[in-house]
Amino acid sequence: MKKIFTTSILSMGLAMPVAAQDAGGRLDIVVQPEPPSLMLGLVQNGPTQLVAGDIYESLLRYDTDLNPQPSLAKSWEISDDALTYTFKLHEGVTWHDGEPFTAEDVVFSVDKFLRETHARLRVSLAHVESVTAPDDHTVVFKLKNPFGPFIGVFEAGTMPMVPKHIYEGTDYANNPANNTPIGTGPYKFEAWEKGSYIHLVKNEDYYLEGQPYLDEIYYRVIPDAAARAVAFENGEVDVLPGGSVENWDVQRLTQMDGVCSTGQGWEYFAPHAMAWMNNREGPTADTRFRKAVMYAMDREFVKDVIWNGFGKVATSPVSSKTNFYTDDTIMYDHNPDKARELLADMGYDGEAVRILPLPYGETWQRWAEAMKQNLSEVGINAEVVATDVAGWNQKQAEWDFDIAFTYLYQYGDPALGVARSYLSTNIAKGSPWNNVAGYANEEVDAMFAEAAVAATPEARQEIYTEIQQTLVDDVPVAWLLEIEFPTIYRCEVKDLVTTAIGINDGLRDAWIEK
Amino acid sequence: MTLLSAIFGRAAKAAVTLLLIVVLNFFLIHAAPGDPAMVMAGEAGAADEQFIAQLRERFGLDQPLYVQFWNYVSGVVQLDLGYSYRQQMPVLDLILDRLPATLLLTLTAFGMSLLLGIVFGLAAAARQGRWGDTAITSMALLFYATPLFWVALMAVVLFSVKLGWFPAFGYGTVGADLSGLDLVLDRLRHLFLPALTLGLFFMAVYLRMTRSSVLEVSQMDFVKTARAKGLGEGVIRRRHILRNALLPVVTLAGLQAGQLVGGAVLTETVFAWPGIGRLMFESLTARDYNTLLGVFLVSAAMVIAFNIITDIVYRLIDPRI
Amino acid sequence: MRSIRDWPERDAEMEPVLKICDLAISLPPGADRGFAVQNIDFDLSAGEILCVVGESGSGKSMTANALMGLLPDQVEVARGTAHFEGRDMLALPDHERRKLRGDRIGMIFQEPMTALNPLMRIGDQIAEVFEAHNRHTPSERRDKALALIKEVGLPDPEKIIRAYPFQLSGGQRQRAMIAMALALDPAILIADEPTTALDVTTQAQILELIKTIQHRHGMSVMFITHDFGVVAEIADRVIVMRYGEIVEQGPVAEVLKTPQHAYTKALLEAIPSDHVPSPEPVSGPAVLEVRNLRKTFVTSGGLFRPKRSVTAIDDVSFSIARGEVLGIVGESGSGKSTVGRAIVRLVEADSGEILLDGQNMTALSADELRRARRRVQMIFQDPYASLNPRKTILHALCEGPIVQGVSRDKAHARARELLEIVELDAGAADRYPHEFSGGQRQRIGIARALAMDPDLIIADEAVSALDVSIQAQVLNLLRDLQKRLHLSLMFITHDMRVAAQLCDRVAVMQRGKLVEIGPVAEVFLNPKAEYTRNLLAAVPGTDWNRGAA
Amino acid sequence: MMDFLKRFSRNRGAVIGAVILITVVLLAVLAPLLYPESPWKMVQRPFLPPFSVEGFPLGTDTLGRDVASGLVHGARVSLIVGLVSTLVALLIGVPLGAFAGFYGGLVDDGAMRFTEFFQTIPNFALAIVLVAIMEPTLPTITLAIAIVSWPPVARLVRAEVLSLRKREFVDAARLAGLSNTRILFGHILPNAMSPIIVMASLMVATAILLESSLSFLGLGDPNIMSWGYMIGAARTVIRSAWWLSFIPGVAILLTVLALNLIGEGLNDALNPRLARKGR
Repeated sequence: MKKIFTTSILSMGLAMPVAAQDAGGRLDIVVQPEPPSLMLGLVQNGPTQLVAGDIYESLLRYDTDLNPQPSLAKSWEISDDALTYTFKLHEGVTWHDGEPFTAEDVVFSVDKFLRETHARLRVSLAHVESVTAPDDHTVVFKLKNPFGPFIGVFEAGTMPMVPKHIYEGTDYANNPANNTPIGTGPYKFEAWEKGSYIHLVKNEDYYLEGQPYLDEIYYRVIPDAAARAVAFENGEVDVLPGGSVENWDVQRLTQMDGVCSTGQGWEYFAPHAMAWMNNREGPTADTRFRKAVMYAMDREFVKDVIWNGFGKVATSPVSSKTNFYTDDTIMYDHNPDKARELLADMGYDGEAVRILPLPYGETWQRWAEAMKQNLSEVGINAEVVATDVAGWNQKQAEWDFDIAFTYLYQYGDPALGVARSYLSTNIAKGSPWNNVAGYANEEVDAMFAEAAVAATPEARQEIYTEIQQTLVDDVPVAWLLEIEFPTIYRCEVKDLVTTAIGINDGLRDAWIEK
Repeated sequence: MTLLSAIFGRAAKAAVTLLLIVVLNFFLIHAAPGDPAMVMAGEAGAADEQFIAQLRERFGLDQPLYVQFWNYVSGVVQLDLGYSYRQQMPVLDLILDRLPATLLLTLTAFGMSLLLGIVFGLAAAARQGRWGDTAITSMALLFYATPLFWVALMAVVLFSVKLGWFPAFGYGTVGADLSGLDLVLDRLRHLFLPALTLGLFFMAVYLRMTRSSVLEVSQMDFVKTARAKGLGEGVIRRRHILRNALLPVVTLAGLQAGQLVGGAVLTETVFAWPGIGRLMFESLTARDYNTLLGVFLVSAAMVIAFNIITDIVYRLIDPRI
Repeated sequence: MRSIRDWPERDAEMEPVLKICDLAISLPPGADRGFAVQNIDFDLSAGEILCVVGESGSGKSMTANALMGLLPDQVEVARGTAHFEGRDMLALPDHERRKLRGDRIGMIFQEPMTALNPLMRIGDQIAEVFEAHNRHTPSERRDKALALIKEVGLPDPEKIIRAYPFQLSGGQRQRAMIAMALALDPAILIADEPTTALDVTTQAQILELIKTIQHRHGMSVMFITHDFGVVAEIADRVIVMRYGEIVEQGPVAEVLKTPQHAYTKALLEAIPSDHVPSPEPVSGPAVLEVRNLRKTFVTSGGLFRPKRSVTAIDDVSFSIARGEVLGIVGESGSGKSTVGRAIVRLVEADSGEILLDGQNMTALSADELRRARRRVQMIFQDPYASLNPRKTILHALCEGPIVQGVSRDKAHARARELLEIVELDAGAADRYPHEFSGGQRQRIGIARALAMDPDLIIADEAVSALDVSIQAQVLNLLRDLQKRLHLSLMFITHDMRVAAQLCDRVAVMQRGKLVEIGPVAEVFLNPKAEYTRNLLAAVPGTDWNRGAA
Repeated sequence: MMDFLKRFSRNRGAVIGAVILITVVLLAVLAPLLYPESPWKMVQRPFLPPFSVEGFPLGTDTLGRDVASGLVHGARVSLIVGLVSTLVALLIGVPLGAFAGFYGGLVDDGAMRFTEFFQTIPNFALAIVLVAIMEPTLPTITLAIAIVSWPPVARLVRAEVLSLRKREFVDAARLAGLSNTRILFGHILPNAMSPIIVMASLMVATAILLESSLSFLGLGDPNIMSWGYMIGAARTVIRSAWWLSFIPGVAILLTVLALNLIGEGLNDALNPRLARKGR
């Protein structure tokens, strides 16, 4: 099976409303919190990618159904044995400093730079045998074994292209160029007024004719959520990326005249809110207790009141937006009586349970409060632990919790975003992003291993369905909500979200209607 | 004991105090749970132990605490406040970047509260016991009793959202490319609400102090002497009462400097004011040790500077010292 | 010094400059009486010095303040007139009265330390008078101020004019005040106890200055004082006030010589006379012996203030025999109080020996000292500060003995006994200090000292803060007790006349040195040191008093 | 005592303050009777405005919790934090100031350097760091507030002791052979009590403000309903439900106001000499 995509087909597909886009204008977008750095190769957190997504690019993008689209690669080919990935690069692409972008840059970025700096990509690169550049505009990845999710890693946040001529042979982390990031993206870094705003301007030499459309973008740093809402109301900012205002404001703001919103642009990440339950010790080590927790929680209430109706109650470790989801599992509804029964059955003695909330704003705080109240109503003695970001990470990494809120990205494929949380091989102190709950099930381990390298999507689906059924019955973690972060913007802004990564993918296509 | 040598003496003492602050804060901050590597790993959304270990090594956190301490202190002594790995720049640059905003805010709030406090305090004292006095002192009490952040929120709702008179936040109109008078006006418009919020409490403090101080000084013998000379009440109040009454107000103002700088943390957060108060709070959450220590050092230096300034003012007013 | 009899006769029929009729000043409700003063009628003639005498609370200052329009809030003139230059001052609107103040009527006050604005230069404060009345240009004002400074006898006028009050001594400040009052050559000068806070020699100089100036300018002076010595020194006519009313007025010679009113008589009798008794010398073993005592105070003004040192006690030696009263006299800063405090080790002497019955007090350890403290007790100056306001009198009298090991019951019994001895009601024991008057408190202070059954009592200005009639009572009590209980007493005072009344021997101190010591009659009648002579000469009213004795 | 009450009640503001404070205290004490249910319980639709639904006079918050219940339970927290932190601050500040003032010399120098040191660190910033380090719970918050509040106490006590120790009754006590500690605690400190009491009443007020500020920044104890928490939690909905921040704000304002008025009343009643000047 050979898959060939060409630029011409796709760009036609994307530019559907052939109506001429208006060029020019300025966009003010909230970024929260202020990113620590804009060097996407070194830092991949949300705020960094939001801004740096305009500066850096990768080989591909993904549409909202997670189908690959051209970006720096204008076409690509996957061999029938699924071991060789060949990318043809756009010609005439230059870095922001004028140097040409070539296949050598790709090899350097993937094999040298990101291998050293990018923890998440490193997992996928483990399947890669070699990366080579037969000519200036061709890159070839050779895999050790078939790896289904591999086509999904060519996204800017996962595999950003960094300039070889600047970074080769330097101490990446301390390269002074990190402060003036240089990529190939549609916008160039102009200025960063720390604590206030980041200013990007149009890349006049961008390789797509006529693009980008905007003259400049200001990413505005406004630390207080209420102030961010006010800023949008006052017209100071035009775009509120998902999660930048509290949910209570979302409804109010979207009801304003001339304000549009979209839930799209999160399909790739598919943020999945859940609560680790410590499988090692305490009451949460007992499956009956964990089930009781599931029944005690009123997740519909949380969705309706705390999330203002956005999102969907999670029923499985896999998001319904991600490939290979199944709804053929046990369903936990809000059933306090059942929870009490389970507790009585296990002989719960009232041992205190510590809930570690996610320190990312009021919504999460309220959520923890609601959970505590839900649990206490079925007789669980719960208390909320106060903590900040550092403490939250530390406590998770040190397994110092009973129940800990978190949300994880799915990265389009269970092998990338789901398996990591349940593999017993992934139990290790010191990181908040592995199997923190401490769930260990050899069968599940084996199934995940099998599913990642299974040849066909159908085969994978079968295994993943079984995995989901097993996990939902074992409830190693409490799945809470498939979060939807609506992006709020003024309606005259068009084509703001065109991919599964949303505005984090850069505003290449966005324009303002005059 | 000239002014200069006095200032020099204060500065020498201040240096010792600052060093102690560095020491105390260094250990305090390192006692907090989590470290910057943890935070960055957490933010990255994915991290293995290797990644965190790399970060720790990069930040120098893999070294024993006493080595880190020694490195930091020996740097500080040479005015090198270290490097913020999180913000990817030297702490000193980072702080110098943010300092003007804080200085502008605190000095404006300070000046405004002092001026208004004294003016209203005088007015209240002049109307002692009458309704004007009651009105002013009640107002002061109200400001004194209101939480700062609450005032901030209400001020934003009223002045910014409802009336649209002043911007709700920020340091200036972003990207407006203003210069000259326009820039100053723009800055002032942005400054108004935060400075008001921060200043109201202190205004109340100075008002009450001025009032009681004026009433006390008014009872003093030399005021009677001034009356016996046949001076008019206005002259007496201006020349004899005011200056003497200001002394305790100035002393108090110096003592309150620490609170003023501390209050900036809240104000800057609510109003998105890019100063060091906010930087402090952000670096605390991020466990950006060097930056946090640097901010503490600089804000303590600010407090000391405030104290020295009030000292100088005191000396200028009072020939006895 | 000239005696009153040498003063030229004045024309009694002279037109009064100021005529006060039926003046009454009301106090706010809740005060201990309804009127500060009432039924006040008197004239102030041109060119005379009229003394208004009375004890504290007699309303003498209130009268002066009413004239000036400087009454405190809520205190008001209830009725009466004060005619001055053809107008009733009390009926004038505020701004008219303001014009009179400083211009036609000048005033000086008691406390030179506080009566000047501490933040303004002397010259400016003087020039301000001209400014207040719109006279002269600024540079003329300065010249005038200079001239005034010269006239009141301040040294180095160019320097003084730029000086701040804190750089001047008390006497100099009072001179500066006088310069201000004189600036516009007023018709009347009101002086409210202007010398009370000053040392006796300074007082003499200021009195002299006021007389000279009065003479030169032909002003009328209303001089308020509590001291009949000062009256004798300066007055032409006297008004005696009590409880807000005038009890007697007349030419000074008449009032002093043949007082009509009982109160005046009582007051005059209460004054310790200069009659120096010649008590039997007390011999016997020394209860206290002080040898070569030295103490230097060093003010370490901090890092950048230069060290200043003041020698408070400079090689002082003396002894007190059992049953003897030794007076220590001197002006403020002479070190007399420091000697007292050094003996009880409230101040640590630098060197020297203090032998109490042969035991060296300076060599005691802290613990030994605490036990030995019983043996020397003090009576303090300020009746308001010397008793803990939060403790009952009983507690004040018993705490010491109990700490020293006396049983509670015994101490209580003794306390009640002592209260009787100092002529207080035994019921006083359970009350708090603020329920007592100054004189009563001083009695309590004496009882407290006696309660410890000490070998020596040091009385540090024990009667200085009291009104003259109370002072007399307390002095009598002390004398009685001393005789009755055969007390050894070291009596520290600035008042030569008081010392003369009580002491067997007197020591005179000046700037830390003991300049003279001897039997009281010898020192006072035959002073050897020049300083002692000056001191004695400066005592106001000496001539009159000696004549009276 | 009667005398004191008479003087206190002559100050109209102080009486108003006392009435407010007594009301707050009563509400706090009676909270379990008035609202036996947990204030965290979600009882009604969220965002009910005040007086819109029977039984919820102050409406409900973002999760449908009863605001009135939160207010009453929050009063307990605010008062406890205020009182306990003031007490702790007094326990640090009074002895330190007393020893500094009484012994002078090196003790004084050391103690005052120490105090100045704490006054040099911006107090709110220090409180934030302390709470962050110790993790926010009621005791740690209280302790942090105490740690940043004691320096003024130490200064005040020192100044009082400095002036009192020169009084003659102290000399008299010394001559009676009393030990230093007995003089300090038996004679000097009792006389310094009234300014300390006045200051303490104001410190309680300041502590309540500090607690609410910390809560506002998210540094409150998440298991305890406090006024600062209520404002902080309502801040994000200030546009759609202003009353949620307004009501607890007013509660803080009134309580702090009451404490200030009482402080002034105490000042007048305990220092009658100053009162005449002040009023």
